[in-house]
Amino acid sequence: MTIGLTHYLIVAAIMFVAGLFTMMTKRNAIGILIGVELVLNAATVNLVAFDRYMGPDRLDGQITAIFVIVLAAAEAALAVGICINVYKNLSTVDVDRANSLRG
Amino acid sequence: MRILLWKLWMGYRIFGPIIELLMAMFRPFAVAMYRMGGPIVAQMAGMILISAVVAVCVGVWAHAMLFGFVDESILATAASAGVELTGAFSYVSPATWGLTPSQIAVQLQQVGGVAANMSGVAQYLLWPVQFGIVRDLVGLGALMGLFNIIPVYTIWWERKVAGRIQSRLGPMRVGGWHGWSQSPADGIKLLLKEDLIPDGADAPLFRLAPYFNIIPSALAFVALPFGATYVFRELDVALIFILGVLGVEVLGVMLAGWASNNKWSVYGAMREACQMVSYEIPLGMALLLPVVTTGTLNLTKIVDAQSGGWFHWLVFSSPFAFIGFIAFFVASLASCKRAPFDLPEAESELVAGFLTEYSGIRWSFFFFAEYAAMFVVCGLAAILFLGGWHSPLPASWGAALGDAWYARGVKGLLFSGPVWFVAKCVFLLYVQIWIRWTLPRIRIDQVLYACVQVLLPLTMLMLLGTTVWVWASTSECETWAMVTAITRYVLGGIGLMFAFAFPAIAAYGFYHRRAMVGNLVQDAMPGS
Amino acid sequence: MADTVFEASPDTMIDYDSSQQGDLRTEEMLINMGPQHPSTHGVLRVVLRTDGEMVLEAIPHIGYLHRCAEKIGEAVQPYQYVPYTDRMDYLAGMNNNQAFSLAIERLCGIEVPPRGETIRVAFAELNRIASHLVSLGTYGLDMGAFTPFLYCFREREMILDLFEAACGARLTYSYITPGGVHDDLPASWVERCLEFLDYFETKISDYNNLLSFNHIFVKRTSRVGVISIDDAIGYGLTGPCLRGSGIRWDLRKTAPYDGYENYDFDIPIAKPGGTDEIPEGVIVGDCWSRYWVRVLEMTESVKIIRQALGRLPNGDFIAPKMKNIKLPEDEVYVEVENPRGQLGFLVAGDKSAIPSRVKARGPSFCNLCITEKACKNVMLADVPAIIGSIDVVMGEVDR
Amino acid sequence: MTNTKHNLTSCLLRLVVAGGGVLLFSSQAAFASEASGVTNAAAPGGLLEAALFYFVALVAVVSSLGVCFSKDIVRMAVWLFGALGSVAVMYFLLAANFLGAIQLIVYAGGTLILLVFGVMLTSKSPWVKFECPKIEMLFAGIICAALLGCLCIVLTDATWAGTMQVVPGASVEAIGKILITKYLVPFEVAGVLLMIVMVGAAHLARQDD
Repeated sequence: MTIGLTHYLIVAAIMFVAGLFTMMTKRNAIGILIGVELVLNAATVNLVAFDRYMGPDRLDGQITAIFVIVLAAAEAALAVGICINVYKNLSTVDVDRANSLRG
Repeated sequence: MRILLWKLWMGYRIFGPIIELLMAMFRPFAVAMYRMGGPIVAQMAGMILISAVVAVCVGVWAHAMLFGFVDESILATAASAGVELTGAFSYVSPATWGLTPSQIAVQLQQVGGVAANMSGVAQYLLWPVQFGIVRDLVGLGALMGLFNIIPVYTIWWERKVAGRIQSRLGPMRVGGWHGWSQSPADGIKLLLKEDLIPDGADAPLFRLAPYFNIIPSALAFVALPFGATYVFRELDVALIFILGVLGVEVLGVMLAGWASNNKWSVYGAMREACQMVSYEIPLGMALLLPVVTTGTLNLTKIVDAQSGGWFHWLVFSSPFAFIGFIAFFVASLASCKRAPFDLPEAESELVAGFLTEYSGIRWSFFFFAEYAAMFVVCGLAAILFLGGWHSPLPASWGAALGDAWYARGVKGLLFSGPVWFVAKCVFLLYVQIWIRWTLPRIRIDQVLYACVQVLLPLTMLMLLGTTVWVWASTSECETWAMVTAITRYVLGGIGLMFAFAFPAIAAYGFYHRRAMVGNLVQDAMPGS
Repeated sequence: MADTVFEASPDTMIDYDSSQQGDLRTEEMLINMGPQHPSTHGVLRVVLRTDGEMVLEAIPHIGYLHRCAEKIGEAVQPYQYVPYTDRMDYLAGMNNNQAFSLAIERLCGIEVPPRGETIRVAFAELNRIASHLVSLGTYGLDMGAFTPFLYCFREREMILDLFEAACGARLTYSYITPGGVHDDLPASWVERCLEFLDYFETKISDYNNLLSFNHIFVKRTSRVGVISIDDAIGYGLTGPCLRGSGIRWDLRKTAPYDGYENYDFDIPIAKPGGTDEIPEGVIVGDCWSRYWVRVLEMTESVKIIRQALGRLPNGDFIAPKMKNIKLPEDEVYVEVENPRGQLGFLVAGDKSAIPSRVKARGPSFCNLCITEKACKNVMLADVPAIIGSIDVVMGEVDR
Repeated sequence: MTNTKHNLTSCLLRLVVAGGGVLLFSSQAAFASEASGVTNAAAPGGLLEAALFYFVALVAVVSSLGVCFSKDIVRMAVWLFGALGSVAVMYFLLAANFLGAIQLIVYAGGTLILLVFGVMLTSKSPWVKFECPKIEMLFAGIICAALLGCLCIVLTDATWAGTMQVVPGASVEAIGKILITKYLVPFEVAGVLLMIVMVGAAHLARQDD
């Protein structure tokens, strides 16, 4: 019953694939954003798990995870801003309809 | 499955009469108990309440003493046996769940069996207490009890205070003594009310939303210390843990507003989101002041840094902390949705905001969460700025008392103990209630203005100032040490002035209440 | 015409233009405020067209409390109709009684005895105070301040006790009837009333400290819902709403009735912030000005009541033989100054004991018309502030 | 009345479940706290830890699948909350207390609120759905399933070069120190980035004149 590195990696893999699937199939821009968050979280779990099991006393994984969280927050703020702008111009957040650069 | 049910049914057919017989024997007993106890409860409710409170206090005290005794005896046994302990026994704490029972047994064998200086019956009585899981279950029971009792009695107290502020009496009937069981009675009523879900609402989310609200506020109690050893889990990141779980509450409110299928609810949710997300920043900034000063996120250690009496509390440590405390209190009002920041549930604008469609027990969950969160932020303010469980008297005065068990009790009462923490929380709660029943509500643009243009720059400046102050304090310069000492005593003096002025004004008002209210009110108004 | 003192023009109105607000443009939403909403003072229904927190348009819908009050007047005798007037503006029953009674008296040429006239003035002013107290209290409630409401109601209870002592009723008095008042004052009523006035005058400063000069309250109500002089006159506003826009117009001065010309009192009007004790930021015609006019009017009413009680003559309190009087074939229109503005009654007779036509001109009804204009491009929280400052009583709007 | 009873029992049941959740969570928080904490590390490998991990992993997987397959955008956000929360618990299990708390503050209290806020601002009616063509769903499903299969095979077969030794978790002080010594440059860059993002987001959300 020992929980090892692989356990965490498999959970993270499932989360990653789920996020990928969400990004592929959702048409709502915010839905895609949610998928991105899921993927980023899966990556962070990997980082922390490797840090715990493979990098004694170095903390590299945890620090990288902190930066990933920071970036994800920044990305979410910008992406929601973009979504609202898209909505303002097109009255929808369907990504298939946001196909012109003119805005 | 069907076979199982059938077996159960057969079991009932066999044992049912026996159970019913027992019930029939029990029923007159219960009725007789009620007949005997009812009048006593009705007539001596106040006495019963006071003795219950005293009993709870004694119980908690005894529980802590017991755990301490067991811990000490184990440590003493280990020390005499010359064995180094690992894991749960390596430090004294009332709640540890580090080891499985079998591991504990192994360790106990290593140190020479069950605590050698325990004998006879006591040995068997105290034996289960050694197990972390037993302690944890006791601790969890206490935690859940606190989580239930605190909101219920904060609501009762708010109603009493509001009544007095508004020249009326507040609840007086239920339970006898000042309506002390009004809130539990309301709770029972809410439990029994029909649980309405509006047509067209997103039912699963609608049902789920209150839990998003109530569970985080319960989780906050896990890491909130009531005293040096009265903490369920001493986390090294307790401060940001509490901030994080309180932040999750917003999600519950937003889901409640969204799932209700009501436009007023959506307004409440949007306002909540705006307000919370913006006020979390000054709140976090203000929380960083004590962290910068003490250099830890562990709440127990932050309080330990403030021992030494009134003038060593963090709020008096520098002018920046003094102003930062006020900023923190304002931001905490906003984060608890308390007036004047109660926009998400503004009844004169949004009917009831996100609560509009809720009724019954789910509605009361939101209130539980709100009042528990109020207590938590008041506790944070007390811990971070007001010395936590330390009394205004310096603890060194108690050294002369020695270390006997009665001396420990006196010390706990006079110098540092949970009673001081709770007293400070109750005072801060009183201030929150006082503000709520005095001030009008502000508008959403003013809320955001106050956050972005007043509180945020203010707390940033305070953080910067505190950093410089702490950096200067490390320089070991004589003049600077004098400056800090003078600042400490000047600010402490101002605080002391407030501390004496507050009861003085209250007493003045109490003795002159007839003149202030006027003779006409006495004659004309009922109950005066 | 009234002398205008301070000009309130549209360009001083706070500009909530969306470009200034810098807010996100989102979906517009139609939302029903009322008829069951805590701050619409009864059964007013306002349909709001909102964009986020901004209210683009607010359209009041009325009629939920219609009870054919005017038509009933054409079926009963005047003294029987007095109770119906109580139920129009149920917060100012005395003033309604007074308006209808004055119309009947003028139609029939009845002379009210001096004692009756003086009692009428005292009771009308007491009721003005009571009505303004409700207005103040509920306005605080609209702003989220609960406590002033209970303080105001505490004092109002005392006025109601006084009314109860005189006429036996606490809400629908029917005390003032055609010809005078229907009962004399009970023993020691005057002393009780004077005691109350002494007590009440000290309480006004309490309200001011607690609510009027409260920083948050001033911020919430100043520069909000500004009504210019032109608008105020154009929409036919009367009472505190008109005086709140800076127009010195009060029927008790300009067209005195019941001997108001013999009393010494002022007509308070709104002034811009910085003058007297008015806080900075207030401009003439905003919600705070309307509120403040009511506070000042209470002091003036106390003054009038003191004078009235001081000169209370002995003698009859009602003209003799007031029942079954035949109304002449004529019609009159009489207006009095209600707490909410000018309440007018048109009564026409046809030589029978029952009027052939009764028509009321309600101040709340006319004041409510400004809602649509005042609530354009304000924030959601300002709508209760504006409606509360106009102070409508739906019983009188719908009649 | 039956309805009331049913709801009463269901509410109480859920509260009990919630209490159990609190217990579980706090117990694993104790692990982490001890593991990273003051004195000795308790061996993580107990039955309890395993039970907790499987519970949390189940929540994470179910929530992720919920994100994939729910049609309603707000429900997606709720499922995402489940995933984020369970990831936070996993951090606690991995003795990364600080990260767990940060995850709660930044993701659950910030990013998720922002997402739900975005949903509220950009939908005409409460339940907007944009349908994806079935064939695309199929292709995406095939690709993702293949990827998952490959990943699982690789992960289970891989031999890692690391020590595989569990070490005591680091304290917050250690993270703080390494952040302003070894990782000072990325730290500053992240700060600058955040400021740029703040300005950019403000610019994006600005009203067009």
